[in-house]
Order: sequence, then structure tokens, then C-alpha cells
Amino acid sequence: MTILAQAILNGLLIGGVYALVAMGLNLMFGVMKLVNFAHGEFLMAGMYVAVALAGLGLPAGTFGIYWVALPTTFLMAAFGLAFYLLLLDRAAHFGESPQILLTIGLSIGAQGLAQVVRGSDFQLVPNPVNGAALHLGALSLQLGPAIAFVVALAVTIAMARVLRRTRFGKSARAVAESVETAEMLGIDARRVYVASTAIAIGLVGLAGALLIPYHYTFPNVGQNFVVVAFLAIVIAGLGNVVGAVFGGLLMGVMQSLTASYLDLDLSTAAIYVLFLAVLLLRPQGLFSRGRRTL
Amino acid sequence: MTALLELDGIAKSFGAIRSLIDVSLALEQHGIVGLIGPNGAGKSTLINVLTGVYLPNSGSVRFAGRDLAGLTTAERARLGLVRTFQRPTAIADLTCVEGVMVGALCRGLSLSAARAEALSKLALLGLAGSAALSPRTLPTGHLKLLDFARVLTLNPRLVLLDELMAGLSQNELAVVLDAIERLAAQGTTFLVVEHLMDVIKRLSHRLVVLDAGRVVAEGAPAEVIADPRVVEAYLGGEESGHAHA
Amino acid sequence: MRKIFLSSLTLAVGGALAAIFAGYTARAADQVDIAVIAPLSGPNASVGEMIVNASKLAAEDVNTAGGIKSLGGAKLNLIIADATNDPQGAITTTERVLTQSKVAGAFGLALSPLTTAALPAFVKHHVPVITSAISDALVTPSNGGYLFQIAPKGSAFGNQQVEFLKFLNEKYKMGITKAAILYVNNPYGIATEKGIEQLAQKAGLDIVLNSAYPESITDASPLVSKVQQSGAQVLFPVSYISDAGLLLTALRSANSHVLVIGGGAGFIWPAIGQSLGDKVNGLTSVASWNLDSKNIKSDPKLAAVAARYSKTYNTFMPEQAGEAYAGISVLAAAIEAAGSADPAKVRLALQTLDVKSGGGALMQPGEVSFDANGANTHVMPVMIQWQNNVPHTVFPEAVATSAVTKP
Amino acid sequence: MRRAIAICALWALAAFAGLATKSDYLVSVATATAFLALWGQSWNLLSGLTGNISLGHSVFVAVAAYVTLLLFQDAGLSPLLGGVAGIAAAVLLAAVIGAATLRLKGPYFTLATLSAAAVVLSLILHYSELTGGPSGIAIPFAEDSPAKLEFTNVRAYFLIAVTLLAAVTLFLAFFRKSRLGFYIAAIKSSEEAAAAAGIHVARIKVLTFCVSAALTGLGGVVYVFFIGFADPNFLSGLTLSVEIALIAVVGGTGYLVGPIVGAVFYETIDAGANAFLGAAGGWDVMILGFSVVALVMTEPRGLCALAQGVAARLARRPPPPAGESVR
Repeated sequence: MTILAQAILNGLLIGGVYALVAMGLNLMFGVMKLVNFAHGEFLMAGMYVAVALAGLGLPAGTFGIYWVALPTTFLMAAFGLAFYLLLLDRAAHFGESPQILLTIGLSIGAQGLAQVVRGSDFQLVPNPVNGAALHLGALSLQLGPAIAFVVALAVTIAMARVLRRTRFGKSARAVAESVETAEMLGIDARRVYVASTAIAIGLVGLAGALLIPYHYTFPNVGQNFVVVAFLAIVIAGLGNVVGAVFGGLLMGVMQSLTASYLDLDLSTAAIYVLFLAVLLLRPQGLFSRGRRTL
Repeated sequence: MTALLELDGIAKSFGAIRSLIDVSLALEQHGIVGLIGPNGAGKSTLINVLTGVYLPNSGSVRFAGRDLAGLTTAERARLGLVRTFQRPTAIADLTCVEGVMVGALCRGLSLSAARAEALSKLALLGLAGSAALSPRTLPTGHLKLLDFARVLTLNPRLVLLDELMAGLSQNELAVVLDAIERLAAQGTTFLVVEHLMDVIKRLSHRLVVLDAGRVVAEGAPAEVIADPRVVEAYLGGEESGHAHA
Repeated sequence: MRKIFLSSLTLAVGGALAAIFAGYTARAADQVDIAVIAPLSGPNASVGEMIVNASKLAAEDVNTAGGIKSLGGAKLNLIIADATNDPQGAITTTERVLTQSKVAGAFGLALSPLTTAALPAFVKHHVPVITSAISDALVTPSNGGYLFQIAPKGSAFGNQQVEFLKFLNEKYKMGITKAAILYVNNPYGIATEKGIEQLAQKAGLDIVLNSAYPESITDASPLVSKVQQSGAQVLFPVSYISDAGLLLTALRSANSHVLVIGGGAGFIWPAIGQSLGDKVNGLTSVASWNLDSKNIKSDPKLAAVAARYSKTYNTFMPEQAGEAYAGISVLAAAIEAAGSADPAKVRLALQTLDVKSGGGALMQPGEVSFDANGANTHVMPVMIQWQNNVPHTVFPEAVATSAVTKP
Repeated sequence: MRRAIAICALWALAAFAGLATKSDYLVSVATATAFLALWGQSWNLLSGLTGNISLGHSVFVAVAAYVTLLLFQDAGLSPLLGGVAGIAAAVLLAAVIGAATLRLKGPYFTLATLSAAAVVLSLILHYSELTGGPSGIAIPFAEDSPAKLEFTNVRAYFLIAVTLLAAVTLFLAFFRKSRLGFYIAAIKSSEEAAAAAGIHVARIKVLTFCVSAALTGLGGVVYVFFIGFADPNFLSGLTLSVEIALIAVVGGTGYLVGPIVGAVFYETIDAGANAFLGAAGGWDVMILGFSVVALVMTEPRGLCALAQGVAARLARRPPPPAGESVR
């Protein structure tokens, strides 16, 4: 029983990071119909930024290292802005395969760039969070992942409100439904694109900042997370931002359960199988009704 | 002899919208039947049900004495039940004649035989000239005719024309009407959906009026058009009809 | 934009062609080329960097000591190339280096898939290569006698880990009988796992968990719960740095008291010490080389090497670097012995060579010679323990320089 | 017909160049390029013609290669025969994957193929008794023997590779004007209209997927003997799948020679950067990636379109009609 509970908890915690990564992916897809294969490299960039900031010094106290979270988020959001203005602004009209080509090329190049700029060694700033834990009876939660999870939930609720209540959210949803109609309603689709990209990259930056207390930073780190995030958003329903979070958590739990009960080295295969099953039985995704987006 | 097409109590609704409520209809072999009705009467839905794009919520479709339930669009087409599209898309990567051949190929003809078949159908519709061209260069009116020619190469028994004539030039129209009448004389049946009343009047041997998902009248064109219920129902949609045409 | 792109394109293409045709570079007579081919991009780039760093030091030292005397003091010249991360890359890179420059020998490759893939090219060009990859499968007659493995065989690592456990059991009366093995699912992991398994049975250990896990995991907690469920008292993890970090972290959070005897790689890299701070102290692991074993401490020249490395690259000298330094030195010794830069002669020299002094002696136990299959006859893996943030050699007695503290 | 002649001429030219080149290195790079181009062509058959972008194509390389290799190792069956079995296996897998995933659209299909490949990979890794697991299978070199696809001289593999490439390109040239080719063109423009014309859309798509898999597998069978070592993580990995798709799109999916142009472009930069900057660490990868980005931003429809555009400029003719060549 505790084994099961522990497994599910572990899954949820790692799922939190997947969720943050997936949310941004799905926001960009929902609004721009763009699958960003470079998203993992933005996570990597976020981690390097966070590590660099943490290198400036850590305030005392267990949670000192988290001071980097906000600055990283905003720096990465700015980065996302540049990403949009330099590349996506034109690529938005390219169509599917050139966009895939663009983001894949970016992903490869970014990994090289990271090695050129920061070297290939594995970086982790020593900090009290690493290895610390919360204990609930027989269960124990790694502190770092736990914090990431809580923040992910908070961000989800915030995003859900933003998408429902704010002007940006309303226009974003309109654009996601149909650019033409949105523009007829006088919505400036381009501004929505810019904002969405900035938010998406900001979120993945935040994920990076939440990872660095307990996960190594290295040029290829993004790859380890992004594929799962992809599966997560499809399972959730492409474009369904809030659903993506549940997709991410589900992926985490699946991984953890198969690892605990089936076979460690099949735990990756298992999530792919789950993914294919969902895809074939419910192509619109688990958490989407029909064509509903964002 | 049994009817070529029998619709029995067809109903189709999308969520709350009941597009077809209860359509029963029988089409005899030979002849041209006009199907009219205001916008939203359910004409297009009916065509999609007939061609298997939509599954009806209830009711049955029999074609040449065979129940079509469970057959795909392609299978129905190969049985001889074909349709044209209001807004056809050109097959960008093929020349006009190649695009038209496809139907004949599905009938099992060899490439050369199919090409000959396609050329004759293009000629029939006055498009012989553009056979070797890429459809990308043609006006939409011609795309509709290509679409028509393609399904004709299947040797269909029943052709559903979804607003084929709208947007054609006078001479094109003349050619097409002539072609349809000739084919009908040779035994092909047509169900013509149109807003252009004069065309319908000239073409149809029988007229069916669909309104709000029901058949409200059918019979000889003259009588049907005179029928007050039709006038009432149809005039309701007349403006939108014009707006459309 | 289009202009820029076109020009850059022509540049790239032209450049590549130039690189290719400018192939056969005329070598100065007083210079001997040695190829260093290692993964310098992709996930294993850091391994490649360690190798290159140490190789440069080794070449420097040989040259400052007067170069290859039997060749009139000819200087070593390293030709460094990126083996990339996949077999195709390793093959083409090797082909390029061996076609373009007449090298006397080569060092590197570091990973067994890359070594396996590139080997035929070496055989074809009759160039001997010293690899730091550990897989047992490499040193068999099928390598045609061109491959020399300076590091211990993978299975030897496993054996040493078990021996060490026996040693601890006796020393501290730990009475450990239940063992768990977790290994990364790649050739390195499998080779090491085999070794542990073989000896564990003999040592009367009861293996309660033996499982592979996929490469590049993002969370180690499932591994930890497996270990806890298994009731193992000792864990033999075979992991790369990223997994090793996640694993140790997860173990600490679960405040598990299982004894960890690391399987090398991740557990002895500078990065793990740097990231765990002083929490790393006490951690033990097997290593194919360590910087303070007896043969090194007892020889000031060798001790100076380790010191210079840490001064130059401001981390202590890691396993991969030690092997590279020794490897280049052994190549130099072979060239010296052959009195020729002809790879065929160098190969023969390598087969008969017995290095007892000079940079080659950096390898434990201080002597290097290769058997018919190219395996290093003397080498033994060592057990290290992190003490004040540096790995210290604590086992076997033959090379140990520090006493083990109860982990 | 003119196309066919052009292809044969190109083939002869390439073959001659290969035999004339002194450097084994150049030839092996060229060989790798030819295989990549071959896979790009096969990929293009599916994705270029139907617009379903597959990021799992390496799985067909792996399956064909492994089946052939295992039959060769365990049953001593010549790869010339085993290859047939290998290709059959790839086709079978394609039929299964295709039947399940081809009704999916856009990214759904892309990620489905990616996952299918990943599943096969982890199965290969898991059942190591059969497949050799992560250590892969090294092919011990006995002696030169065409029946065993073993040659000391790289040029032999080069000749096979370019010949296969030329054959496949010829095949595609005629395929476009074949019955199936017409069906696929119709499906690409509108599945609804294609069905209305009597085309069994689903069936044709699966069939196309199978043909694509067969051609990919054909390359895989020879390739594995060329590199002499079956490494699962490479043969069935995402990297290869991505490269296959990458070069096809880089070249331009709308063009018969697209994948060839793309492969040459990609491999040249890859080899060049590796030769020049490999020692620097990271630079080679960075340049490779960013030159792809530069290309897309210059001409999203790929190198062929770019060349056309430039040619048109020089000839003061309007460039080719805008709009993406793949949908």
C-alpha cells in the first residue's frame, strides 16, 4: 500500500516538471499550431541561466536557491520574445514541415551553442534543497521535486484564470479557435503570438529554475524531458493548456508505476504504449471535448 | 421495377440541431430530379448522408436494391453513386486529364483506357482544350467541371450535383446542361441541387422540395412550384438563395 | 538574407572540400603524429574533454623531456578529432584522420559502441589504437590485434566491487548478505553488472535485486523504492554522472541506509563531488584509475602530473584523464621502442612492450603490458573513497594509500 | 523519359567519381550520404506525397537490418536472401503502424510514429538474448564476399548505395505517373474528394506507408553491412529518424531530387564542420543546426526551391508560385 502511494507520489512530483514544460508547448501549439521541437533546448537554456544566477550567490536558508526562479522566468520570457521576433514571426506562415525543420535545426544548434559557451561538464550548484526531504508517515518526498510540483500547480491555476478572465486569455482562445474569426473581431493575432511565445518560454524557464537545485545542467538535458512533454500534450489534447498539466502528471505517474511494478528498463516503453493507446482510442485527447482548445 | 434510390425515414442531427428530421424519397431509374429548398433546409446534409460521409441517426438508404449501411464513400462511388462538390479542390500535382482519370482507374481501367475515357468526358464538358494543363491555372468554374468529369469516368448510375451550375458562364452552362441531358437520355440518373430556379425548371423531370429537414412537396416541376406551401417555404429562403447564387 | 545564406553555404561547402583535399599534409620530419579521437560533442562530450586535456599534458611532457629519442628527438603532435556520439560519426572521423595523416598510433574512443564501430578502419589502415573503453567483448581475437585496452575489463570492475564488500564485511563486521545491482542499460553497464553477478555468487552474496534502467532518466525515486522493497543492504549502482546524482539524492531523501558501492563513471567524476559538497565524503566506488594510488604517490614525477592537471584545469585529475595520459605515454614508449613512426612497427612494439616507468606507469599498479588480445595484463580496478572532496585509493592494499573510513 | 536519362547520367557520374576518388574517407562520407538520400527518398514517398510527417522512419532501417543480420548470424543465411525477409518484416511493421496511425493528422501522426519507433527500440534493448541488447551486434569481417555483403573496399558499398539510390529515384519518377501515384496525388489534395472519386483512402495510405518502409528497409539491409555494426540506439534512434526527415525537407519535399540535394547539403556541412571544428567541441553541432535554421528562414520550401528562385532571378523570371509544397 505504502509502495503504491509512494510510487504515485514520486510520479506526481516528477510530473510537475513535465507539466510546466508541456504547458508552454501546448500554449504555443494551441495558438500558433506550431510544434516546437526546440522546447527542450529552452528548458536547457533556462537551467543554464538559473545556474549562472545561482553562481552569483545564494542567500542563507534552505530555500535560498529559489531566488533565481523569478529572474530566470523573466529573462527566458524575454528570450522567447526574441525567439518570436527573430524567427517565428516569419515562420508562422511557413506551414508544418518547414516549422518542424526550423525548430529541429534550432534544437541541434542550441545544444552545440550551449557546449561552446558553457562547456560540456555537468553543473549543479551545491544547495541544501538537494537531498532534503519531507516525510509524511512512511512516505518521503524529495524536497526539490515537491517544490517544483507545488509551483506547477500554482502556475496552472494562474494560467487557467489568465486564459479565462484576462483580455489576453480571451483573445488567445479566440485565435486558437480560428485566426480569421479572431481578426474579424479586431484581435491582433500577432500580438497574441508574441505574448504566447513569451509566456511559453517563460514557463519552461521557470521549470529550468525549479530543476537546478537537484538536477544536473548539461547541453543535452532538454532531450530527457521534452519527449515526455510531447506525449503529455497529445494525451491531454493538443492546444489544451490546462489539460497539458494533467497529461504531464499522468506521464510521471505512469513512468513511476511501471518502474515500480513492471520493469525499470521498460518504464520508457510503457509511457509510449500508453500514449499510442490513448492516441488511437481518443485522438482528441483525454482532457479535451471535441475541438475545444486552450 | 424497384426504384434506383430509396430513402426511408432518414434523420440526422448534430447535437441540438436537427438537420434532417424525416426524409423518405424514392428515385426511379432514368431522369433528372431537382432538389430545392432554402438554405439550411438540409440539402447538403442529405448528400453527405447519401455518400456515406455522415451516418444517419435513423432510417435506411437503399441503392439499386442494396442497403448502403456500412459502406464507405469510395465503395458507394464504385457502386455508381457519386457526387460533386460545391467548392472542389484541384489536384495540384496532376494535369487536368490525369486528375479526371482517377475515377476511371478506380473502375479498374488501364492507364491508357482511363486516359481515353477522361479525354472523352473532358470533351463532353467542353474542356478538351485544358486536358494537358495544370488545374492550378484554371478558374473555379472549370474546377467544378473537372470534378464533375472525374466522377463521370466512374460510369455512375446516380450523380448528385451539389450546386454545380452556380458560377458558370452562359456558354459553359449551356454545354453542361446539354451534357447532363444527353447522359440522362443514356440512362444516368441525376439529383440536382441548385438555387438557380430557371435551370431547375428547364432541367428537372421531377422536383423535390426540402424544408427544415422534411420533404414538403414533390412532383412535376410546374405543379410543385405553383404549390402554395412551396412558395411559402421557399420564398422564405429566396433572398438567401439569391445571396448565395 | 538569401545572399548571406548563399555565401555562408558556399563557405561551408568550400571549406569542407578544402579540408578534404588539403588532406595529405606534409609532416615535418622531426614530428610524429598521434591521433586522439574522442566524443567531443553530444552527451559524452565531457568524457572527450577530459581525454583531450590529459593527452595534451602527456604530449607536452614527452616533448619537453626531449621527444622521441630514437627518432632524433622528434616531437609528438596530437591530431584531435570529434568521434561524435554515433557509430557512423566514429567511423567517418576515424577514416578521415587515418586517410589524411600518417599517424603512428591512436588513442581514445572511450565508449565501446564507438570503439567497435571504428575498429575496422584501424585494422584496414594497419594503425594500432589504445582505447579507454572497458567492455570485455573488445579484447578478443576478433580485434585483429590492433586494439589495445588500457583500462581494466568491465567484468574486473564488478569483481573488485564484490572483493571490496568482502573486505568491508570482514573489517567492520557488517554482515552484509543482501545485494542489489542497478545498472544503466548500455554496454558499460552490462559489462560491469556481469562482473558483479559472477563474483557475488562465489562470495555467497544473495542478489535480491538486479535490474537495468534506461539511459537518461529524469527521476531516480523509482529506483530507490525498488532498492528499499528488495531489502538489500548493499547497492552496486552502475551509472553515468546524471543518473548517479539523481540516485544519490533520492537515496538521501528517502534516508535509506543502504551501503552504496559505486560502479565507477558517475560516482568518481569531479562533478559529483562539486555538486554534493561535503555530503559526498564517505562515498565509495570502483575506478579504473585513481590519482593517488601507491605507484603514483611513490613517484614524484607521476605525482607532479596529477598536480599539474588540477592546476591547469582546476579539477582533480579524473579516471578518464589518467588513462589518456598513460595511453599517450605508452604510445610514445612504443614509438621509442620501435624506433619508427610506422604504425605497423608501433603495433608490434605495443604487443611486446612492458612499461614500468614514465607516464605509462601512471596506470595501476605501475606497469603496463598487453596480452595477445590487447588486454592490459597488469591493470586492476581500484576502490576509491571520497575523503575531503577528493577520491582516495583505499583498496586493494597493493595500491591503497588511505585507510577506508566506515561508510 | 528525360528524367530517367538524367537520373542514369547522374548515377554514372557519381559512380565514376566514386571510383576515381583516391580518399577512402571521401568515399565513405559519400556512401553515408547516398544512404541518407535513399532514406530521404523513401520518406518523401510517404510524407512528401501525403503530407504525413513521420519521425519514426529509422525503425524500418533497424528492423530490416536486424532481421537480416540475425538470419545471417544464427542461420547463416546470405543477406541477399535474408534482406528479403528483413524488408518483409519492415513492411509488416509498417502495415501495423500505418493501419493504426495513418488516420491521425499532423502532429498526432508525427508523434505516433516517433513513439512507435521508441517502443521498438526499447524492445530491441530489452530482449538482449535475441538482439544483443544495447551492445548491438558487431559483424566479424571474414573475407570479401558479395554473397555476404562484405567488402574491404569502401567503393563497393558506395557503388551499391548510389545504384540503389538511382534505382529508387527512377522508381519514384515513374511511380508519380502510376495508378498509385495518381491516387496519392488525389488524396494529398483532398481526402474527401478522393474518396468521392472511388479511392479507398485509408487502404492507399497504408499501402504507401508500406512501400516507403520497404525502400527504407532496403537501404537498412546494406547499410548495416557497410558500417559493420548494428547499434540499436543509432539504427532505431530518434537522431536518425530526424536526420531522414530533415534532409528530405531541407532539399524540398516537392522535388524528385530534393532528398538527394538535402543529403549532400547536410552531410557536407556535417563532415566539413566535424573536420574543421570537431576538435573545438560543440562548434560542429552548432554550425550544422544553425545552417539548417538559416536555410529555412531563407527559403522554407528548401534548397531546390531556393535554386529555382535564384535561377529565376538571374533569368529575370518570377520565382515559383508561393505557398508551401507540402501540406
